[in-house]
Amino acid sequence: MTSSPHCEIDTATTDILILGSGGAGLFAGLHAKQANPDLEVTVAAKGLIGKSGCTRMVQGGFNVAVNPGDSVERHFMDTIIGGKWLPRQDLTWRLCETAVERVQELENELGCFFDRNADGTLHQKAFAGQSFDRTAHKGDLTGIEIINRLMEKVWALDLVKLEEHRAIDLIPAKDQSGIAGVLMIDIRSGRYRLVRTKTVLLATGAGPSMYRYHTPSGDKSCDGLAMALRFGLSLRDMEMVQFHPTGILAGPDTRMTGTILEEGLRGAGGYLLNGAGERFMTNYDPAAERATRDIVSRSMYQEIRDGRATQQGGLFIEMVHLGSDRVRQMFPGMVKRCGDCGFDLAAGRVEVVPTAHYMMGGVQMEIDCTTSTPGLFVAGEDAGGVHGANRLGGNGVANSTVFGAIAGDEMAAAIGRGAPLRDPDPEFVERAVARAEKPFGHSKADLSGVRERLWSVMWDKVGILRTADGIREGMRGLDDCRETLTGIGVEDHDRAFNLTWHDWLNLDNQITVSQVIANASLARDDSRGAHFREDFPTTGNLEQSTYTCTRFENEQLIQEMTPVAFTIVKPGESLIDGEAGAPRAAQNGDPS
Amino acid sequence: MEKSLFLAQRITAMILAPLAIIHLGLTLFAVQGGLTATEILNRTQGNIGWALFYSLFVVCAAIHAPIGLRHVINEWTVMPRRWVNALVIMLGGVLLLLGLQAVAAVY
Amino acid sequence: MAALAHRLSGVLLALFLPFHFLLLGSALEGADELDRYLRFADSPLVKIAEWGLVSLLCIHLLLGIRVLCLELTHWPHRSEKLRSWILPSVIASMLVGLLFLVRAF
Amino acid sequence: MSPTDTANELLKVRIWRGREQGRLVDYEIETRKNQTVLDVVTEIQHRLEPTLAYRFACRVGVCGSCAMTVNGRPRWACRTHIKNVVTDNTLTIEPLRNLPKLKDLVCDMAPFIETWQKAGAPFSGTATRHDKPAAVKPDSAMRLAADAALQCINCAVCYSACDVVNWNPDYIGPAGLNRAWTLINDVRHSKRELTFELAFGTGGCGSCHSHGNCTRHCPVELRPSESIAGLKRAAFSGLPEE
Ligand SMILES: Cc1cc2nc3c(=O)[nH]c(=O)nc-3n(C[C@H](O)[C@H](O)[C@H](O)COP(=O)(O)OP(=O)(O)OC[C@H]3O[C@@H](n4cnc5c(N)ncnc54)[C@H](O)[C@@H]3O)c2cc1C
Ligand code: HEM
Ligand code: SF4
Ligand code: F3S
Ligand code: FES
Repeated sequence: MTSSPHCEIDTATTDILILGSGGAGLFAGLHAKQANPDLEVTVAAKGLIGKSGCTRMVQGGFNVAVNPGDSVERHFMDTIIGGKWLPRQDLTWRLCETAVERVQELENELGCFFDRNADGTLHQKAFAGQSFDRTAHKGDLTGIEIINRLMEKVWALDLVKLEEHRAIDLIPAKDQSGIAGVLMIDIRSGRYRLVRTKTVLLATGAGPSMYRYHTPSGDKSCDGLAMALRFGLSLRDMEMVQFHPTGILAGPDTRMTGTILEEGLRGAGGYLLNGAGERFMTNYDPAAERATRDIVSRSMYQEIRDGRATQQGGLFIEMVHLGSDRVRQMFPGMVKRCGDCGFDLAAGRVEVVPTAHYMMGGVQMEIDCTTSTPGLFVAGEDAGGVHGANRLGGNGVANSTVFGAIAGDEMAAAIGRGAPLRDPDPEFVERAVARAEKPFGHSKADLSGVRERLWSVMWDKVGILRTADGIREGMRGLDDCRETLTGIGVEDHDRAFNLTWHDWLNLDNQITVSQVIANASLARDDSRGAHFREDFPTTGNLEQSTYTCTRFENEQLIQEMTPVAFTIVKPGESLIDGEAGAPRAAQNGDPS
Repeated sequence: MEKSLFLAQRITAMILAPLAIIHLGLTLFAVQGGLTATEILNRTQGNIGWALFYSLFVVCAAIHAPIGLRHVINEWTVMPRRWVNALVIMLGGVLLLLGLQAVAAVY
Repeated sequence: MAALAHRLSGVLLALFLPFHFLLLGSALEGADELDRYLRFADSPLVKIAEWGLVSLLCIHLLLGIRVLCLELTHWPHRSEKLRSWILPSVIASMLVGLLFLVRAF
Repeated sequence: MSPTDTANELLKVRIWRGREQGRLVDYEIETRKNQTVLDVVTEIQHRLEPTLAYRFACRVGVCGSCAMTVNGRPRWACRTHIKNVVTDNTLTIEPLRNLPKLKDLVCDMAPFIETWQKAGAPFSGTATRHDKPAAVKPDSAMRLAADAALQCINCAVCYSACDVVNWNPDYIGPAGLNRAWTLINDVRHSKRELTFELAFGTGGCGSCHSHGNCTRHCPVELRPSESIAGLKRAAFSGLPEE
């Protein structure tokens, strides 16, 4: 098979190879180059550098304890409580501590111009689940400012840029001593390219795009997680998928469906209404619409499942009682966005549905972003353990920028210590090519059927409310999806920018990672954070918390539960004087 | 360089604006029933004010127009930059020369 | 549109101005000479050319003032407001040109 | 995505296929109530033309990857509702103007992104990651000027709309100059003079003829033409000061 002219492989060599150009990838590139300008640093992204991924889509902002009234301890406690005691505490501490330096770096060295208070200091807004207003932001589109500034700097540096290069597999050394390189497809030409390198950063941003409704950018299909799994790494907390309550429901034929309306709408007093036009959140939680993301998402899902949905299967958000002019003035961007899907947010109702937003789980990493494989680093949404069972709004970008930069520093240091260029395992390369070539052997057919099947299976069976039976049914559904996909072919005559080929590869990875989510969901028989089991609706004993680990061995998924080490605080304790356990506002879920 | 040219063009434009308005008004006023040389000369001959007025007009136009044309030629033709510069400098010279000659003639 | 009109009028002005100067410059040869030219200038053809020059100057002037306002003044959203400048400018120039013609005959 | 609420009516879509050389190919799909230009292109790729190339990422108008020429005008595909652009039941979709064509609707954005550097970016500060952020009054004139021009999604719509970019290969273009203007109004930027020099250098804002197409087409309602006018004013009055 590899003898076909299509399967010729271009090769290149570099010192540091970064996969992904979100907050994690770009910061890694910047820091590696700053640490040692003589290193050859290559950034490869599936889309355009800086334009792909979710960091650009960040709306709310960046959590950082810089206000004198706030503290790293407080940020840490909020994150641990929010994560329901599952986070790996040394990672969380590093996140909160380094976020300060990172925001100051963004402001002072990169030129991000965050919003200010009247006295000129950084403005920080309230975000749900936090005991202090600590979210730094630029309007309601913070990610644009962060990524534009990073992009400018990175474009000015002498980096090797591989835009529109899709990594398809991590390649181990022939002698099993560590990572040797990454096999990619140059999307523009459709050719394979093997980049040999001393170190690799996996920063492809995970992204739960296997759910019918999802927020992440279209280039994210869990490629990094699937590659890590095939490589033999262990993924933790994979059952923890965060859903955002208010995704736009504009119909099945538009990509706008699933994209988010900001949380501030509920915070400002917007109503959620069911298909009959009645408010329902009051039946579920005293905080009603202002309850936390997970509670609102679950209540909405239940309302929909119980048949009180709109015709399209969603619910409504309504703002008009706040005065349409005021809504227009408070949320101009959201009003315009809804207008583009044919809804009038200010004066009418907009159809919404909970939407899959973020994956707390990911590759197990150490505090210096290393993994169990020498030379392989991980950062950003691809990494697991920082957030535990739930992620606070504003800790996502903090996570990717904090650890991305650490990874950059550490990769440069690793090379300083003599990280070798290893010989790639040719067998592994051959298998990777064979996997990517699979669809070309078959007669072509429409992929939409598999995509929709996958979306429904995950949404209905491994989604917001889960049961053991449902998950098992979901697993069978995933097997079906895999089987159908294997039989579907893709047109071979033009491989350059062949999106349908990449759709196929996306689905392949999404199904793989969906299987991991299903396995981990089945293994966790309690409800906590983002994971809710209707057959086990309560949270287990916190002191004996364990987290899920999933890995591939001999073509089988191996599932394990590992005890959480409470290295900094134990359940019931707090780092904050006078507050047993946690800051009160965090426990209750701040209603903003 | 680009900045100086830009400034020169806009400043001359600002000077030209009132001059052109006066000139236009005058032309309309004077043209009544056809011009005669004597009429023009009567108005202008020996009048240092008018001479200065038109000299300024000519100088400004000789700066303003070549800079404008330079852009036009650069953008709409493939003529090498060097030639364009030479050409418009020549044009400026011609304008200046003919213009001042005309002013001198009617003075 | 406005830019095109401005540009064409500017270029044409630049091209015709030397001839205009040449004409006036012939006053050097004496008033008679100029008179002969001006008599010649009575012919409709030249009238029309002169009319062109006046209209061109006028339109270039008005649109030029528009550009100056766009660039050198500081009121927000001026580009939209100044879009309405275009048609009146053209009409005004036509009127001035017409006036010139009427008076010239 | 299954076809729903099909309104039987057919939409005629003409799409540029090929690279620098290419042609318009006709497709027909059913008109639906809720579709953007990106959705139309996606549907054609999913159902009719699997090798059709186009680019998108965020699908909500923040990444600036999806711009294309729709019925003659540059637009962001993901946020352009077809009901606002269809004429005679036809959509003609071509790649952006003024950029090298890679395949079908995909352009090479690199020359456009490079204009940032030509215009004097990136930012260069004097404070470091160990310092507190500078105090900047939110209502100061410079901050307001910078704020008004900051949230560019670098979609190249303005670059594609500007005739001068088309005529003058050296011209930096509206987006890069717009960025320069934000830097010049950033009190923290230590190379304001240099940025200004570059923004006014060869192909700089002296080449802009205030056509205003940039401002007219910018999908996020920035006003590059006014930023450029600001730079031009600074040529008379010097750099803005607090
Ligand atoms: C709409 C939205 C709003 C959000 N709002 C907030 C917020 O307000 N606050 C907050 O803290 N967090 C927020 N988040 C979460 C946050 O954006 C992400 O967690 C974070 O930005 C992830 O950064 P990253 O660098 O890991 O990945 P990303 O920024 O997603 O980047 C991933 C990169 O990897 C590339 N890639 C993917 N697959 C491959 C492959 N196979 N080969 C090569 N490259 C590949 C992509 O092209 C991209 O360049 C939001 C997320 C979304 C979707
Ligand atoms: C009197 C003779 C004049 C001539 C020959 C002349 C010629 C020109 C030319 C050729 C251009 C270039 C057009 C372009 O770049 O698109 C130009 C531009 C310009 N002219 Fe004039 N002009 C004259 C008078 C004026 C006057 C009186 C004004 C004043 C209001 C003026 C204002 C401008 C401006 C502002 C521009 C810049 C336009 C741009 O860059 O797009 N001009 N002129
Ligand atoms: S200024 Fe507007 S049109 Fe131009 S690149 Fe930025 S967002 Fe796009
Ligand atoms: S369209 Fe072009 S000419 Fe100037 S005002 Fe905008 S950059
Ligand atoms: S897809 Fe991101 S702007 Fe359109």
